[in-house]
Amino acid sequence: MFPRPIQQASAPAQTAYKTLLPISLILWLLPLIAVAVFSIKPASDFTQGNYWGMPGSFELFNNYGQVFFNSDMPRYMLNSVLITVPTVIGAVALSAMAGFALGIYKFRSNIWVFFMFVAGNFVPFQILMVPVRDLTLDMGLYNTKTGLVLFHIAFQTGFCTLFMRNFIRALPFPLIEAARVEGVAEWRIFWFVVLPLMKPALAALAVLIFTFIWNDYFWAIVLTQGPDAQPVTAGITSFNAQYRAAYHLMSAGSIVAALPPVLMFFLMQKHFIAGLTLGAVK
Amino acid sequence: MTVTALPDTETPKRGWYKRNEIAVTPWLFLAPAILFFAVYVIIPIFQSFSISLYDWDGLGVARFIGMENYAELMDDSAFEVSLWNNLKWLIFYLLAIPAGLFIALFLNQTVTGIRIYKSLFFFPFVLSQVVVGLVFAWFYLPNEGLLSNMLRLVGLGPVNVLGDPTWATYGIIAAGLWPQTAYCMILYLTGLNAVDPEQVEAARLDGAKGWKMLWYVIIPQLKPATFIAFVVTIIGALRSFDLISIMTNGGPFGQTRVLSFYMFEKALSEYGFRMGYGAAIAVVLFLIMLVFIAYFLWSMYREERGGR
Amino acid sequence: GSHSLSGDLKIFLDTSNPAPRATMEAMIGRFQEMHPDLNIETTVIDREAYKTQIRNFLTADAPDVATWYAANRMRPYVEAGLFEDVSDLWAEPEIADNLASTKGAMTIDGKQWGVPYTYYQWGIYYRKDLYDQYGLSEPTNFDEMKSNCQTLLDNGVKCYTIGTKFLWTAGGWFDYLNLRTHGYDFHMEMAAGDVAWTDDRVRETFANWRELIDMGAYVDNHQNYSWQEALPFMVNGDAAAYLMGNFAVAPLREAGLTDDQLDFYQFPAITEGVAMAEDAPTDTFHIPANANNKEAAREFLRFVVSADEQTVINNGQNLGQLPVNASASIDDDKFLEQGFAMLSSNSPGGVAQFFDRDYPAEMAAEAMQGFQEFMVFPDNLDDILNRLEKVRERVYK
Amino acid sequence: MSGVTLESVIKRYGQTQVIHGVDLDVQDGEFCVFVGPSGCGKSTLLRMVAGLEETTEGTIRIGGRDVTRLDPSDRGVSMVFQTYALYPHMTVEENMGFGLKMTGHAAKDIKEKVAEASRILKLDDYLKRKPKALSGGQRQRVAIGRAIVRGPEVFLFDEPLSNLDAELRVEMRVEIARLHKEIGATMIYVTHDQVEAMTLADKIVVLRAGRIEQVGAPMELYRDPDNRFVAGFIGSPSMNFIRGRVQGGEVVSDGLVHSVSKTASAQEGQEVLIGLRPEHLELRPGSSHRVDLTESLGGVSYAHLIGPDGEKIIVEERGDHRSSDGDMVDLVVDPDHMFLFDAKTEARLR
Amino acid sequence: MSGVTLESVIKRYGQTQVIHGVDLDVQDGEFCVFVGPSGCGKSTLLRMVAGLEETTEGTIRIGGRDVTRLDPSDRGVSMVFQTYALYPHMTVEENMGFGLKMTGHAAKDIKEKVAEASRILKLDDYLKRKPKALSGGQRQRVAIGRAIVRGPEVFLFDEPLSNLDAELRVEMRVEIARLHKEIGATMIYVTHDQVEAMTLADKIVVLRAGRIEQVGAPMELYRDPDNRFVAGFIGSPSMNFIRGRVQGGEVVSDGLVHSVSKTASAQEGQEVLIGLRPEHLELRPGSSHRVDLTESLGGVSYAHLIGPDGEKIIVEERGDHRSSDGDMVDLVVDPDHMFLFDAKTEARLR
Ligand SMILES: Nc1ncnc2c1ncn2[C@@H]1O[C@H](COP(=O)(O)OP(=O)(O)OP(=O)(O)O)[C@@H](O)[C@H]1O
Ligand SMILES: Nc1ncnc2c1ncn2[C@@H]1O[C@H](COP(=O)(O)OP(=O)(O)OP(=O)(O)O)[C@@H](O)[C@H]1O
Ligand SMILES: [Mg+2]
Ligand SMILES: [Mg+2]
Repeated sequence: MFPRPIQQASAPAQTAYKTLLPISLILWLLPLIAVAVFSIKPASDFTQGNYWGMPGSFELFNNYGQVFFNSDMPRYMLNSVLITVPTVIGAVALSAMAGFALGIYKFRSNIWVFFMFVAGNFVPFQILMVPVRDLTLDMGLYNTKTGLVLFHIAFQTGFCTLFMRNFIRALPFPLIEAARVEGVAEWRIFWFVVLPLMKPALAALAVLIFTFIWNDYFWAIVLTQGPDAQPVTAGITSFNAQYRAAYHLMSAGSIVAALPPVLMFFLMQKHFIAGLTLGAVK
Repeated sequence: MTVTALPDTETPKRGWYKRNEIAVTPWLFLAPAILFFAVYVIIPIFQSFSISLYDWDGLGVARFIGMENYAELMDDSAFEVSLWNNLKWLIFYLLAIPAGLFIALFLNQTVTGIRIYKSLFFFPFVLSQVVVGLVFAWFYLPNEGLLSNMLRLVGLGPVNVLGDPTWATYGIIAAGLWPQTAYCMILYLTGLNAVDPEQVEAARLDGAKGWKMLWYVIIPQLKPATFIAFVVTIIGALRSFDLISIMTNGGPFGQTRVLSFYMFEKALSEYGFRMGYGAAIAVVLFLIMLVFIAYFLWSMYREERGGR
Repeated sequence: GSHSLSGDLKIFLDTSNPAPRATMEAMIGRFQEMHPDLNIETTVIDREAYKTQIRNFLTADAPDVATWYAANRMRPYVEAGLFEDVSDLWAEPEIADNLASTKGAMTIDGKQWGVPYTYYQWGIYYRKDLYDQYGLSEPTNFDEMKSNCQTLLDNGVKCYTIGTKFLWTAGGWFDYLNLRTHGYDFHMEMAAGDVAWTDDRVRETFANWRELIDMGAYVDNHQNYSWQEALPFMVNGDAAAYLMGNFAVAPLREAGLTDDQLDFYQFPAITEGVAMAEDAPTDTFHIPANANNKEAAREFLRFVVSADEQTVINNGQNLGQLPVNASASIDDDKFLEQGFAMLSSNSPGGVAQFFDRDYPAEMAAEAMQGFQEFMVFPDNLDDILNRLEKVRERVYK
Repeated sequence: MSGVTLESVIKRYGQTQVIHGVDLDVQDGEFCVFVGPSGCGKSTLLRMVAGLEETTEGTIRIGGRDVTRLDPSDRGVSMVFQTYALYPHMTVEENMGFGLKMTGHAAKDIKEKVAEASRILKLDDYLKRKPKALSGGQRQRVAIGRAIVRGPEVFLFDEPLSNLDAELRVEMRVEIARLHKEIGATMIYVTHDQVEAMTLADKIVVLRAGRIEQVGAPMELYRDPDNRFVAGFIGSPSMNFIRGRVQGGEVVSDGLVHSVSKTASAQEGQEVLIGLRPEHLELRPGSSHRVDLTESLGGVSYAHLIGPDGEKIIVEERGDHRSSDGDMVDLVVDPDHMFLFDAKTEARLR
Repeated sequence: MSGVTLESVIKRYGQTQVIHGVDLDVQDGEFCVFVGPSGCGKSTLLRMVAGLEETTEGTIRIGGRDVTRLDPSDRGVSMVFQTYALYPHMTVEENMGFGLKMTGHAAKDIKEKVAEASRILKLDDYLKRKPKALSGGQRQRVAIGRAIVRGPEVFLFDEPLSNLDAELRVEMRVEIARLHKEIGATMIYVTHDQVEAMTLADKIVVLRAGRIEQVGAPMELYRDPDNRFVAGFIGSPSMNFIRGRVQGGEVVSDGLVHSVSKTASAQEGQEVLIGLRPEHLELRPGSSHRVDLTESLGGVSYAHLIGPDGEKIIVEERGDHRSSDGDMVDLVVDPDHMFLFDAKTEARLR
C-alpha cells in the first residue's frame, strides 16, 4: 500500500494526520458550507453586509418554506424526477441490450458498432444542439419532458453501452457457453443468465445516470422552457432571476436542487463509486 | 439414454430464426439502441456539418453560403478569444489530475472514518454545475466574497476575479477544478487500491522511498487511472458550458467565452440568430475533440486486439 | 366582451418579477370573469429565458397570446411570419384613436403586429436625501452633472450605480449620452446602420462618457452585477443615482427607500440646442401566427388596451408604469406623473424604444458588449469601435 | 450406442488451421482423454464435439447421428468447464435444474433428476447454497451434477481439475473415476496433467499441433510409444534421450558404457535416439557421467547426470544406496526397457 | 559471516499473535526452507526477516548485526515474491537495475551487475522486453535476477514457484539449486510444496501455528520425525497412520496381520499410532484389506486400500506385479521402517 500506512509512522505524525484530515475537509468543502450557512440566514444579514459571519437569526424554516411553498421549485423538482427516472430506465435498458449484443457475440462489425457508441459518447454535445432542437420541434416534443427524456436516453446510451459492454465482456464466457450447451435460447440467456449477473453494473449505472441527468443544464435550456417541463437546474436559474441578490433564498433553492443526487450518492455510495470506476477504468 | 429420447432435430425443418439465431440475435438486441443513437447523435453530427454551410436564422429559409461561415470565423476576434480560452481550459483543467492524485494519496490510509472522508471529499462531483457555479460566483464576489475577505485577512486587497478579463477564465476553471479534482481523486483512489502491494514491498527492498517510490513505481502503475482521468478531463474541458453560463455569462465583454458557449450564444441566445455560424463553431469544436476521440479509440482498439 | 368566448386560451408572459406577475395574473383573472367558458392557461417564464425561448414556442408550441417588445426587437419574428397581422384591430376606432402614439413602434412594412400594454420612462432615479445632505440639486446640464458627481465622490459616494453583467444597462447610458450629444435623428441613423461606428461624432459621445468614467462616477466592478444586484449600492447609500427604467422604483421601495428619499430627474442636456429625446420602451402583446384561438386572442388584446385595464395595470400598486391608452388615467404616483410629464411635454426630440430594441439584435449584442468593455477599459475604445464597425458592415449588408 | 466418431475433422480460424484432419473413434462408454502440450488443440477439438466451435470440414457423429451442423443443445452432450461456469446467482439446485427448466421440463421432473444427481455426488447438504459458498471441490461436483442432470450420451470435460489444489485434485480425480464406473456414459476429458491421463483413461489421445500422434490405453502408450514425442510426453520424470548410432548390428553411444543390441527395424549406420526412462536406469561407480545434482524426496531420489557430451540424464534411485553430487558413475541399461527412435523422423524403431 | 539469527521472535497483529517466539539459527551460506500448512506463519516470519513486517518482540540478526528495527533496504536482503512483483512498466534490464539506481549507483556499475546476473540466469535475449512479454519461468528468473543484482547477504524466497506449471516448476527448482551452489549466499525459502523442500533444503524448518515443530536436514526429518505432524507432512504420498496398542511388549493393530515389536519408550497398554510410508509397505494376497482403486503412472502405481476398520491406506507398488481393483490383500510391514507415535500427544515414541 502506498503511501505507507500512517499507523507505522511516529505518534506525532499520526496525530498531525488525524488533525489535518478534518481541517482539510473543511477547507475543501468551504464553499458548500458557506452556502449551507447562507441558506439559514435572514435577508437582513446580507443587506447589513454580514455575509460570512454568524447568522443573525435562524431562518431555516422560513427560507426553505419560501422555497417549497412560495415558488415553482416543487414543480421543477417534480419535473426533474419525471425526466430523470424514465431516462435512467430507458438508457439502462437499451444499453444493457446493446452491451449484451456487443459483449457476447462475435460478428464482423462488432467493434465498429461499439466504437460508434464510444465516439458518439465523447462528442461535444453542443454539436448536436441545433439539429436536435429542430428534430424535437419537428416531432412536436419541444418543451415536453418526453422530448428531453428521448434525447437523454439516446445520448446516455453511448456511455452506458460502453460501460455495459465492458462489464459483460468481463463476465466468464463459459457461463454463456454452458447455457448454450444446455439448450437455452439466446434471449433467455440474456434474461436469466446475463441480466441477473449485471445487477451491480445496473445499479451503478442507474445511480450514475441519475446524477448526470439530474444535473443536466444545457439540454434543459435548449429543449424546454418554463415550469411545465424544465428540470430543477434550469428552474434554479429562473428562481435566482426572481430572487436576485436574495442570497439566503438562492442558497436554500440551490441546496434543495442539489439534494436528490446527494441523497442518491450517500445511499448508493458503493454502487456509485463502483460505477465511476467500472465505467471508466475498464 | 436412448437415441429416441432425443428431439428430432436433424432435419432442416427448423425455422429461419432458429437456424440463424446466433447471427440475428445481436442485431435484434442492438436495434433500439442503434436507432436512438443514430437519430439523436449520429445523424445530427452530419446535420450540423451541413447547417454550417448555410446562413439561417432558425426561423426563415436557409440560404446556402458554402464555406463563408468558416471564412468569417477566421476573422472573428470573439472566436479567437473562445479558442484561446478553450486552450486555457484544456491546459489548466488538467491540473485536476495531479490535484486528484495528491488528495488520493493523502486519503489512502486506513484510519477510522476514512470512508466518510473519502466520500465527503468526493462530494463536489455530485453537485450540479449550476450550483457549483453559483457557489463560486459568491465566493468570488468582489467585496463581499469569501475570497476577498480571506485575502483581506492577509493584507491583500480585494480582487474581482470574475470581473477582470485576465482572471475571469481562470476563476471559472478553478471552480470547475473543484468537482473535477474530486472525480480524479476517486479514480486514483481505486487505482491505488489496485496497485500490487508486493511491488511496493519489492520497491521498498530496492530502497525506493517517498517521491522516488511515487515517481518510479506508483505513478507508472496508475496509468489506467491516469488515462481515464485524462479522457474525462479533456472531455469536461471541451464541454464546459454550465459554469460559464452561470458565473459570467461569457463576460466581462466576452472574455470568458469558450467555443461551446460562443456557439450557443450565436445560435440560440437572446441576440443570437445565426444557426449556421453556430454550427460552424460546433464543427470546429468537434474537430478538436476528434483528435482526442481518435486517440482514445485507437488505444482502445489496441487493447481489444489482445482481448477475446 | 360583446359575445362569450369558449375554448382554450394559452397566454405566455415574461413578467416574472413578483409585482408585474401578480398584476398580469390579476388582469387575466378579470378577463376570465368576463368569459367564464374560456379555459385560460397562463405560463410565466423567466424574463431572461423568455428572450431565447420565444422563437422556439412561436414555431413549435405556440400560445395564443405572448408578450414581447416593440420595434426592431419584433422584426425577426414578423419577417419569419410568426406573428399575426393585427392591423384589423388597429383599424377599430377604439384602438386607432387611443393608441395612436405607439402605432409607429408596432408597425413594420405598414402593418401592425401586436398591441402595447405598457411603457415607461427612463431617467435618473436618485437619493434625494443624499443630494440634500451634500447640497446638490437636480442637474440640468452636463457640467452640473459632473460637478454634482465630483462632490459626491469627494464624500465617498459613487455617483451612479449600474450592473452590466447582462450588458443592456450599459445600452441605456449609451442611448442617453448619444441622444443628448447628437440628438434623436442621429441616434436613429446609427440604428439604421447609416453611420460608421468609427465616425467622429460617435467618438464625441464616447468622449463625454469617458469623462464620467475617468472621474470614477460608476460603482466598481459593475461588470459582475445584474441590474438587481446593483440596487443595494443605492439602497445602502454607497451610490447616489441610477439610470434606469421606471420598473426600478418597485424594488427600491421594497428595499425600504421612501418617496422622501427617492426622486427622479430627466437626463440632463449635454450639447446645447439638441432637442431632448427619451427612451421609453414599450412592452407588447402579440398573437403568434400559429395560435389556435385567434378570436379569443384578439378579444384579449382589446381587453388589455382598454382604458380601464390600462388604468389599473399601470398604477403604482401594479406595474407602476405608463398606460398606452390616451383615455386611461395615470396614477398619482410621483414617478409616473413626472415620467408622463416628461414624455408628453419635455421630449421634443422624440421617443426611442431602447438600444437593444432599436438596433438589430446582432449589432446590439456586439455593441453592448463593447460598451461594457469601454466602461471598464476606456483605453480600448479604438479597438472596440473598429470591431463594431466590422459588425455593422456585415449586419446591415 | 452413443460413441463419438470424428472423420477428417478440420478447424480453421480465418487463415490459420489449428486442427489438421483428425480421425477418432470413441467407443460407447469409453473414457477418452486428450493430452498434449498447451495450444495443441485439445480444447478446440472438444469444443467442436460440443458444438461450441463450428467444424470447418469433416464429420462428427454422436451415437451414429451426424451432428456436425447441429446446435450444441441438440447433440446430447454435456460439458464441464475448467472454470465450472456455475451461474453465481442461482443455488446449487437451480444451477443443476436450469437447463431442464429452460427447455420446458416439468418442475417435478426436474426435481427428481436433480435429486438423483445430488445423491450420486453427495451434494444433498448444499442444494440451497450459492456457488460462492462452496469450496472448489464442491463447485466442481456441482458442475458435474449439472452435466449429469441432463442425462447426456456424452460427457465432455475441459481440464476440470486444473483450478483445484494438489490435494483436492487427487480426490476429485478418484471421484470422477468412480462416476464413470457408476453411470458408464461416454466421456471425453481434456487435461495436460499426465497423472490424470494415466489414471483415468481407457484411451489416451496424444495430440500435437492439431494432429493425433498416438491413440491407445495408458500403459500401452507408456510401454510402446510410437514416437519420441509420445515417449517423452507420457511418464514422469520424462524419458531421457541419448544420441547413438547403429554400428555393427549394435547401437553404440558415447553415453553408454556398453553397446546394446539394435532392434529389428534399425538400419546399419542410422543415427538414432535411445530412450531410457529414469525408473529403468541403474548407476554404478564409473567414469562416463557426472552426478550434477541429486534431489531426494525420501523414498525416491533423482540424480541429475551430465553425460560425456554434456547431455542431461535423470535417473531415479530408490533403496538405500543413493549417489551424491559430484560422483562419477556409469549407466546400466536394461535392454528390455530401451526404446530406439530415428534421430530425424523421431519415429520409433521397433 | 552473514547468517540469520532469530531470537524469541514474536509477531502480533493487534490482539492476535501469529508467531509465538521463534528461535532459529541459519548458517552463513545455508539453504533454509520453511514449510508448514497454510496460515502457519511462514510468510510472516520471512517478511519479518525482510523488514516488511514489524517484529513485535525479539531480535533478528543478519551477519551478526541487529537489524530488528532497520528499514528493509538497509538489511542487506533481497526478496523474490510469489507473484514476482516485477515492475510492469520497466524492461527486464530496468527491473534488475532499479534497486541499484535507487541507491545511487553509477549507470556503468549498474550495467555491469545487470549483465552479470543476466548471464547467470541466461536472460541476455530478454533484457529489452517488458515482463508482460515473458513466460512465467522467464519472469521468475528476472525476479531472481533482480535479487542477485543487489548482491545481498541473504536471499528470501516466498513460494517463488507456486505460480508456475508442473514442468516449469521442476526446471526452475533445479535452477535455484544451481544458483545457490554458484553464489553461495544464505537463502531462506518458503514453500508448501514438500518436493521443493526436500530437494532444495540444507535445513528444513517445519512450522505449525506460529511455532517451530522440528528443524533438520531433509532426510533427517524423513527418517526421524519428532512427531506425527512432521512425519505426515514430510514424504509424498503421506505416511499412513494406523491405530494400535502396546500389548505384551508388542504393538498390535487390527490393520496388521502380525504384531510388531514395540520401541523402547512405548509403555505397555499405551494407545499408539503406527506410521507407515506408502513406499515401505508391501502387499501379499490375503484378506485384511481390500484394494479399492489402483492408479498406475507407469513406473509406479498406487493402490488405495480399505482396511478392516474402514481406514484408508495407500501403498506404492513398482515392479511388474501390481494389484488390481477388488483384490483382497494383507499388508507386509518392515519393522525398520515403522514409526510409533503416542495417540494423544502425537509425539514420536522412539
Ligand atoms: N478464436 C481463435 N482464433 C484464432 N486462433 C485460435 C482461436 N482459439 C484458439 N486458437 C488457436 O488454436 C490453437 C489450439 O487452441 P486450444 O485452446 O484448443 O489449445 P489447448 O490444447 O486447449 O491448449 P491449453 O492446454 O493451453 O488449453 C492454439 O494455437 C490457439 O492459439
Ligand atoms: N495483516 C494481518 N492481520 C491479521 N492477521 C494476519 C495478517 N497477516 C497474516 N495474518 C495471519 O497470520 C497467520 C500467518 O499468515 P502467513 O501469511 O504468514 O501464513 P503462511 O504460512 O504464509 O500461509 P500460506 O501458505 O497460505 O502463504 C495467518 O493465520 C493469517 O491469518
Ligand atoms: Mg485448453
Ligand atoms: Mg504465505
